[in-house]
Amino acid sequence: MDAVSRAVESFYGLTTAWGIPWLIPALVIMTIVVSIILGYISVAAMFLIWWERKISAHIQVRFGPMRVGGWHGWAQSIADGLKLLLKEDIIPSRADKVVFVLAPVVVFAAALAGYVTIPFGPGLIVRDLNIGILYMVAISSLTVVGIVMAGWSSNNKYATLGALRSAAQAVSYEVPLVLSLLGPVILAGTMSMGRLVDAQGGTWLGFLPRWYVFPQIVGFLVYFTCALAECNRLPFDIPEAESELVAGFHVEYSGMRFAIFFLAEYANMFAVAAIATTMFLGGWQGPLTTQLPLIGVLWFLLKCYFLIFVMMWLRWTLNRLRVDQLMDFAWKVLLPIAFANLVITSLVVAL
Amino acid sequence: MTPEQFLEQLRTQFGAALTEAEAKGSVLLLTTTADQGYAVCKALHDLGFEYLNCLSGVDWTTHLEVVYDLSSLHHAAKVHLRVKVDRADPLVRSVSDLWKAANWHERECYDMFGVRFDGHPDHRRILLSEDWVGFPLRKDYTDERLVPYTDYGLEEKQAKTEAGKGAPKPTSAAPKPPAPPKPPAPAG
Amino acid sequence: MSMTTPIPIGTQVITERLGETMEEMYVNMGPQHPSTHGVLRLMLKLDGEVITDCIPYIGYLHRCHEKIGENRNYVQIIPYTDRLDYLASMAMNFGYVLSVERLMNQEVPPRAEYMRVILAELQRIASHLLWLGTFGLDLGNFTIFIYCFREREMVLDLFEAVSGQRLNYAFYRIGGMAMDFPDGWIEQCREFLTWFKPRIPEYDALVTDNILFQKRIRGIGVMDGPTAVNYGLSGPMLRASGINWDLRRNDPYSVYDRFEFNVPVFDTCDVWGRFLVRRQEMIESVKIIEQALEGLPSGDIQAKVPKTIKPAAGQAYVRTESPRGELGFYLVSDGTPKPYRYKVRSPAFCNLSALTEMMRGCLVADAVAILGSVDIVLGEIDR
Amino acid sequence: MTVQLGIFYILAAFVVWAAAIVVLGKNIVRAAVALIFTFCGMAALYVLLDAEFLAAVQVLIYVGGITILLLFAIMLTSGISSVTARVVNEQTPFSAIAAIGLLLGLIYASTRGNAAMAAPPRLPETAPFLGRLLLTTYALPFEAVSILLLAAMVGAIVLARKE
Repeated sequence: MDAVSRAVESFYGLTTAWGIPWLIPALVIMTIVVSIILGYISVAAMFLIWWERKISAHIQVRFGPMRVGGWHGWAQSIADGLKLLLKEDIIPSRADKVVFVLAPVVVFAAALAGYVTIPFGPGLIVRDLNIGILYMVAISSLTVVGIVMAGWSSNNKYATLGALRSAAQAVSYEVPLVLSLLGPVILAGTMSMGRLVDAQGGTWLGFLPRWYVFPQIVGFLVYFTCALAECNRLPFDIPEAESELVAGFHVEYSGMRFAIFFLAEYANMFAVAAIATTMFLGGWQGPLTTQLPLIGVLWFLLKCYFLIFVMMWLRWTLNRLRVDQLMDFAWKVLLPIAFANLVITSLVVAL
Repeated sequence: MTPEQFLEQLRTQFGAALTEAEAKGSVLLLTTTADQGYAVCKALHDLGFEYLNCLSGVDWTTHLEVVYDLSSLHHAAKVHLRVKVDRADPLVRSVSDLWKAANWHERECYDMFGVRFDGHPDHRRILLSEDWVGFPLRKDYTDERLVPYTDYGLEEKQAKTEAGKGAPKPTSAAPKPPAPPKPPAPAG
Repeated sequence: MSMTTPIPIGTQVITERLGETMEEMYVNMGPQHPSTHGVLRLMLKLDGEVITDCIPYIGYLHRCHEKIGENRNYVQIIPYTDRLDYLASMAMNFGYVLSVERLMNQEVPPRAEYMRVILAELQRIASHLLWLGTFGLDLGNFTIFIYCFREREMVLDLFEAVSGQRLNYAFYRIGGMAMDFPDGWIEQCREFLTWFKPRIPEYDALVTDNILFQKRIRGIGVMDGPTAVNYGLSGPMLRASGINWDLRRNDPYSVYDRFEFNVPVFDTCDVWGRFLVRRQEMIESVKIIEQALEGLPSGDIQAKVPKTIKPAAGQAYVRTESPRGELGFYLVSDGTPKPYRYKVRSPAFCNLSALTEMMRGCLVADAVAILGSVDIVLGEIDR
Repeated sequence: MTVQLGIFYILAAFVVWAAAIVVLGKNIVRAAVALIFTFCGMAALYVLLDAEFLAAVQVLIYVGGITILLLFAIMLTSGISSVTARVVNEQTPFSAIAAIGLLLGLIYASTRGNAAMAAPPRLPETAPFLGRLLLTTYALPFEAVSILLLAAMVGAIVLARKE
């Protein structure tokens, strides 16, 4: 992807030649990049919503959206989005207005901010921070703050209960999540996502690609379960357990705010899948990446969408866990496994 | 233990209190008075009838009746106990301590017939709202909203067919049901 | 024996019965709640997530069924019995019609008897399928709901072919049946049976053998044998607490004694046991229907019955095994065409009365599973 | 340099404004939310100082952990939302003295151009650098702190265990 970096250099050179202070072109580049990311994520989220409905339909022996916009109702999520746009935004009377309005913003911002360090392609990374993965995890913990704010401010007993549960769930699943991510970091010796992907190039014994999922299979499974819990996906979707707490924390939201929560959930799902592919499945590594630079992006997206497919698949076959089972599972099962995995990997690396 | 043996045992134990006691097939038909009701139930419970199928009230216009249908999982016998209760002050000792099933059944019997169960843990109406006046299933229950159901068609049709047969018989003497009262002024 | 306890007004009783300090949190589940299967209000007293007390409020769907029954003649009551347990109307008709026949000592031609058993068992499968679907939905498994309804749809088509109705059939008559099977119905029924038999292992893969599902329903809503009998529970609730009691075999009515089928009994005494009982019952019902279809005699389907049915004065309590448990009809006749007293003993009414005891000490998420396992239908509870 | 200074001033103003809300805010939940924004602002300040690792840890630990538990505490004490926090209390004179003292100290340190306050040295990649430092020169305090945390956790569990 040196073509892109060459273009950026020439652009910088041009602007400095005209004597514009370096800030302006930097800002311009940033806005372009952010708009690309924003555009991609909203389109991806829309696609994921449609895709989930189709997958759930075929799992359940039915068709799913077929009519809106021609072939297999591809425009269904756009129609939903428009509908939600036109819906009236109700704020409950005794709700805490400021916090109520701020909650979806925090949730969506957290979901978006995570995309800064995701390497979509060989050179395609917004900012290769050398603390890449730590930044991602820190940002993803912000979504919980948003959920708690939403739950509390809508002044509704059910919403508060939902918010309490989601806070407890997120806190207890964040620890094994971070620990399981340390495995690949130890193997690669770096936290920056770009270099992590480079470290996973090449193959072992000729046929097996050097992805970290093979040495770190335990870490990957622990990560994947915690990721499900982070995005509140079934079987860990206690916060919006429809049958018990009637839609959990976003029960009082309607119209565009509810759409934001909805999009944030899918954006979060994509972010989590992206981290998993970068850390464990070798990001954009794959055959032919040296010859055709663009093929890397394809590999990355294929892996991401496969993981998302597994998430959706789980949602429509498993049932929900109870709150205490969920907590015990996190503290008594996932955490010890994550620690053990960490110890073993560091031993192996040390020897 | 066959129903006859149960019968002998109950007769020896209660004698006159059981106003009626006979075994019809595998069913023991017993009737007793209100104050003996609990004692008979206790005896039946100890005899092995540990399953209370159904507890229902019946309004015989002269008196009320609380009917216990008991059965046993081990013996092939069933009991149909009818306890006569005075209509003015219907009071029976609650059997919810013998069979917990009786708890809700007795509340329904109170709700529908007004029979009060002394010693019932949670003596409230169960189906109707708490402030409901009157006991609907009693025969003399009147409610202005209740338009008596006139058997449209059936009697007239019969009368016509008999008349149609040519034999000029007087139409059946069944009194015409009273015309429905004019709809009441909407309650305030 | 003076009246010891004055009649407290409802609300006053509640405050003093739950009189402890108010720091526990009250959550009202229902009457409009996605998982109360109808208009039932549960007042749960929560201590954190744990339920300390649960008071069910019923009566929202009370239609004075019994008062209407006393103003209708015996044939006119049949369509009303459909509306009792609207998910198992055939079983309700069956129970009512049997009790009137017992009152009149009315004979029923053998072909009608077999038809009754076939339709009642089909209704049991349909009712258990609906239960399994909504039970899975309560626990968060959406797919099992769609699978169960796909099968239930085929049973409803069978019922529609036979009676023209999908829910309230009013198809049984006193002394026989309304109409005979249309031609081709028996083949359609056999097709359904061959389609349905391999479906149960499919559900097992999705639900029964699924560890997450078992973890959710093992060990909650415990009700041991003797207390179950004391509470008057019946049907799957009783057989899941280790009591081997099924009216179709222990107190056989109609022609059930001619079919051999075994009654599933589990002694786990919890929601898991009820799940297994109902799942196994579906398989047994398929066996009964097959035997009944084999032995279906020919002949007329309606015995000679007087134009207006006037049973001699007397009374009868007849109990049958509806999908939810022991359905009893207590009929008192006084010689007129209208019953003098008409009482329905509803299985779900007794099963629900034991809910408080099963709920104590469980979590809110369990409350939904326990209520689902009791399989209540408010139509027959409130009458 | 001016741009960086400009951004610094904006961020500093934002942090001070959010902190003010935390202190002066009536509604306790709104104060908690303002606290979250203060921590985020501080994380941004760390980034300005090229201490990325510290910024990420700040967000992860403070925002993701401590404020969540704070909100947890607020939500679990029922009836908290009706209680409005009393802003002004009797110890105003003492707190005024302490605040002014701190202010003077800061002004003195920044005007005298103390070496530590000047621009920090350009650190290489902070994370590995910190890692090596922690496990070599500062190994002892690192172990001591971890034991302290362990003790605190065990204490919490013992306290929270239901009798």
